[in-house]
Amino acid sequence: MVDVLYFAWVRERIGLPKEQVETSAATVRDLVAELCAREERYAAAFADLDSLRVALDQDLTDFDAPLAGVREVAFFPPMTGG
Amino acid sequence: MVDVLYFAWVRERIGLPKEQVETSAATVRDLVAELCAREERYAAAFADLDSLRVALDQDLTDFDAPLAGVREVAFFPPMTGG
Amino acid sequence: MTVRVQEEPFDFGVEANAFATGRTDAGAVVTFTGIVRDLARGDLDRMVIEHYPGMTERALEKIEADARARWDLRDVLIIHRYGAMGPGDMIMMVATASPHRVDAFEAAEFLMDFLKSRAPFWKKEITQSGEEWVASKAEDEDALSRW
Amino acid sequence: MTVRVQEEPFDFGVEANAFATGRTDAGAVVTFTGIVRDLARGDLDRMVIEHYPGMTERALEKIEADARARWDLRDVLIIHRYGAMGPGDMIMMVATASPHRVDAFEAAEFLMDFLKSRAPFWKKEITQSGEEWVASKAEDEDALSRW
Repeated sequence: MVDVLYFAWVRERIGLPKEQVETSAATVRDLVAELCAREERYAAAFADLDSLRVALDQDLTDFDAPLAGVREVAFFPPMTGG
Repeated sequence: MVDVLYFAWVRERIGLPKEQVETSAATVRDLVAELCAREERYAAAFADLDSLRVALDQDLTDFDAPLAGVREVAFFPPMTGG
Repeated sequence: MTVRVQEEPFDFGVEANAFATGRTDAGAVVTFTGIVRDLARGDLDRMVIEHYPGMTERALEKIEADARARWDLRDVLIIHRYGAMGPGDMIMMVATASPHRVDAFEAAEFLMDFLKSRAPFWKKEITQSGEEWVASKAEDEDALSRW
Repeated sequence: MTVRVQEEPFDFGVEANAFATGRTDAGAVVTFTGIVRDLARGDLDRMVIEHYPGMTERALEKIEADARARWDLRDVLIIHRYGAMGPGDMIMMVATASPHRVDAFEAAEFLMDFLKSRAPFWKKEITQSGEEWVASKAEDEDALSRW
């Protein structure tokens, strides 16, 4: 079980800020594939991975990062702080 | 007749902030030579021209600048603002 | 060294004075303040900033620690708001104090460059005609390569 | 666009707020503040700044106009004190406002670099054991070559 968080337009497209996901995906990319297979709104949100960023346990990483031991996965667009 | 102004340690060495000088010097360098010939305190203040700056009518310039038409000459060390 | 992530407004002048006043160890203080700009059409109703609680503080503290490791800084302040704000409102500020002006300037620029594209904030602009997420700029990502 | 040369203290926070507040045309405000540092020995009694009335204002206005010609600035503020001040007192400040953060930062650095070696101010440090004119630094003169 991992907590999956969505922010900004990813949150809006998927329609929720957070959910618990039962997964045995090895990497972030595998988790994304599982989510996309579920429902069209996930496929729409994850259509272009180049326009997305991912953090594992609140550290930025990439889509090939392994999920073993991770408790919190977050997907969001490139950040626009400042 | 030109007004000659001195600032910072140049003022302290010469012992006054401002004086009127009757001169027909062609350049700043010539004026400096005239002043140095007057008294030791001028020679002491102008001993090292590389450590001095000059402004003519409130614009920075160099020691070879012509004095024709100038009303105010100022001598001072390199500036330390900020 | 202070990092604050907050919804409520902050008073730039009060923060700037508190940061700079009475300092005898650092002759150079630089501040940067980000302000909500109106749109070219002049019709911005408000800006809403979303963030990732927990990760935001973590990211800002890392950026601040990186800056301190790199320049001779006697103090650093980062304040960043989230939530709704209007045109002219202050979004965030950073401040750096150093004995050397170059260090104070470079560290403030470094903080801003990383804060722009490595701290989890997202801006949305809301007008009468709708709302739009602000797109990130390639130049902001490129700015990181100078450090 | 404001240039002030004055003997009396200024309130950094009040000036910073007056400069930045309510701005909807420029999202980026940078300030630099110069503060009297104590000496390494910790015995600075006071600093006295001499200046060249008339030329000072002229030099600062030229530096400010050069900055405006070079960057997209919506406002610029320069305040510089002269006379006596103690450790921790604020000597001067500059502020820049621009739609672009890089412009605001670069213009503030440019103002400071030129103000350091092209505006007619001279600092003297006074301690119990005597007084000494602050020497100019080669690095300050070198800093001008980047612009």
